Amino acid sequence: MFQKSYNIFIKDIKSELRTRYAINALVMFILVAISVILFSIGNEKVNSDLTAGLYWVVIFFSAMSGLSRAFVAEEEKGTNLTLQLIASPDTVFTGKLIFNLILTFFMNIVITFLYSAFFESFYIKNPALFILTFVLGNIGLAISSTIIASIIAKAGAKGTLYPVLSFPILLPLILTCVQLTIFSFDGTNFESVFYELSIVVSYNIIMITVSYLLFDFIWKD
Amino acid sequence: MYWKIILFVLMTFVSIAGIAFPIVEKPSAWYEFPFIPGLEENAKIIFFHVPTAWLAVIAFLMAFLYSIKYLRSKNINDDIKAYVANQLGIIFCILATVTGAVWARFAWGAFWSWDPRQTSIFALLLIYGAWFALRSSIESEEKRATLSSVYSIIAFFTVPFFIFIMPRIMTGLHPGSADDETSGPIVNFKMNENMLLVFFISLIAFTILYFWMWNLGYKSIIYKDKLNKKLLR
Amino acid sequence: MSNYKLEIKNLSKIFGQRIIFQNINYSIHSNFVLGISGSNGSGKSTLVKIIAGVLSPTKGHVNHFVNGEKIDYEKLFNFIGFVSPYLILYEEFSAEENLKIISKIRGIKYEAEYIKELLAKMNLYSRRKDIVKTYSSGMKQRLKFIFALMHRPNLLILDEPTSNLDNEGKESVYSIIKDYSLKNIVIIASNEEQDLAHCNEILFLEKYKSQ
Amino acid sequence: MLDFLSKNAIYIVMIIVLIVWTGIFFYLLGMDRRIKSIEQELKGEKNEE
Repeated sequence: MFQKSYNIFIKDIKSELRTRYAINALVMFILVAISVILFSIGNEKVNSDLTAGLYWVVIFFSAMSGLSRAFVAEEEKGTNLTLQLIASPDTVFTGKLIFNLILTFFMNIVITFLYSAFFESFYIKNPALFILTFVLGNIGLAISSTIIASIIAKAGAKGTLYPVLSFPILLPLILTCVQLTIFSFDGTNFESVFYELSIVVSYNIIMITVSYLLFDFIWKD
Repeated sequence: MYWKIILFVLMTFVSIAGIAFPIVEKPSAWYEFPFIPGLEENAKIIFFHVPTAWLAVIAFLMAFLYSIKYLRSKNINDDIKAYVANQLGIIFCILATVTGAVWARFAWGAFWSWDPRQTSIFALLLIYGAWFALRSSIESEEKRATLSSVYSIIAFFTVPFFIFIMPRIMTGLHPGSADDETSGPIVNFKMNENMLLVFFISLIAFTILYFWMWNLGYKSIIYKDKLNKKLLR
Repeated sequence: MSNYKLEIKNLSKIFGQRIIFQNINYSIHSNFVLGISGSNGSGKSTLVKIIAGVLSPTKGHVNHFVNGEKIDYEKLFNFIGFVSPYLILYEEFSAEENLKIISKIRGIKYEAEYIKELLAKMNLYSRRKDIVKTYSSGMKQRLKFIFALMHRPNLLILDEPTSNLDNEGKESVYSIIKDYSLKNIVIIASNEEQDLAHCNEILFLEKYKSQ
Repeated sequence: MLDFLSKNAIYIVMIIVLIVWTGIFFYLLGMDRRIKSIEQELKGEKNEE
């Protein structure tokens, strides 16, 4: 089962490298978004709370511009039926989820590097907490955006609809992650953020369960 | 038929009691409400504002249940029921937001201050908005029903998180949330029995009203579809 | 010899308030060619999609049995070969890459000899390394037959199999149908007299419009 | 009576709310009737078939 999903992922990567639709545009999007923020800040000194917020804003919008690709490409090329005929829904979802996970991590590592280079207040006092937040947050982001992407791939007005549908679903995750990022800037220890971490973990578990349960209905026309 | 009369009587009573019963320092007669510091006459909003918020949540729950039912039965009527529930839900959600904001202008000094309750109802409003946006972008009836059902279910599972995280992130101004961690829709500020009674009657009356409206709404759509089908033949 | 059985029970499909077909009951065994015929828009494609398990019916069931055992919906796709005009393969890859990727995703071995044979039969062997995007519609159609046959399915579903094909192509399709139906089930959805001539029995969808 | 009402404006609000509620109630009642009659009609046609 996992082997097959991995092969779907490999197929997507190959196809992506051959056509280069998403990657180029995504990297440019990140650069543009961060420079817009830098221009609007000017010489102001930004406090760490605002930096954490802006960091996740850029992550959210980059995800919204890139992560719908996995399913929308399949729909645009008309290869949906082919995939339906060669793999079970769970396999397809896992394959697409791996693709989005890799893309999210790649994207957010780039964003994090750019942020630590350009923002003075992006100074992490508790790196372990930051990395944990980063990993858990990215997993949650990838799960939710994959299932929403599979919905909007079947609807019209895909580009605009994607952030609209994803935002309410991602809001609890993003709010908690902003909070955790602020804590990691402040150097809070692990015991006092246990509550927030457990929220993120349970969000991920609930979302992945719901996604696997519901994907059958979306995928079967 | 009886319940329509009951609804009329209850709602009339709530309107009279909720508006006209006086608020006094030390309530003695059965029709007097207690004085709540910081709220004063504003406290009467509870009889009209809280039920609208309650109905927004009930509608959301109903839409969730009928979405599950639709996915199981593939009966288009279940989707219509969920649709009408959401229609009423968004109306009551807007009413709750607006009445709350107007009240907050005088109780807290600003229309909007990102109180946990305000943020939660805003998120609910966003979900409703997204749901209707999704629906309007799909042409095929069956696909529309399936995808909006799926979205309804996913959205339903995110809502509990708001209840848990909001109080940690923001300090609450909303009555009933000052010192309780869960900040659920529980009313624990100091009401006496009369007030509580009127409040619950109000909840019951609004709930009956909601079910009536929902019933009329979905029946009208189902019959319209049936007539269309007859004309097509 | 595989013993495959297809059972259609009370099958109905309704789009909104429009009835596509109602109460189809059918049961067929291996060594059988079933034709499905009906005017344009009568739901031929809808029916074959439901049989292939990629579309869900409004009411009723389609059950597949191999050697008397029911096949799970999760595993069904490996028993079915499907050809249709609206099926599109990955156009940014070459024919050979497509077939390799597909066999990997299916989780089966890439049978080089067998596929070479199929490519030769379908007249595509010399162009196997070209990107599918550059193919003509007839060549794409022939490639779909290889896609449908490469995993040796027990149930071959052909939706308008001879569209876009020249006479030579048609002949090879008919020979495939003949060979394949000896051991397996073949379903042909078409309106062409020539196609339907190869069927043991024909199902007219018009009959199932309303009671 | 009039004197009392003009001193306690809240009762005027109450009366207005009551009138509005009565209006809404009877509108809904009428709607309910109309839909029931359509329901009857649809059922009747089915029997004729």
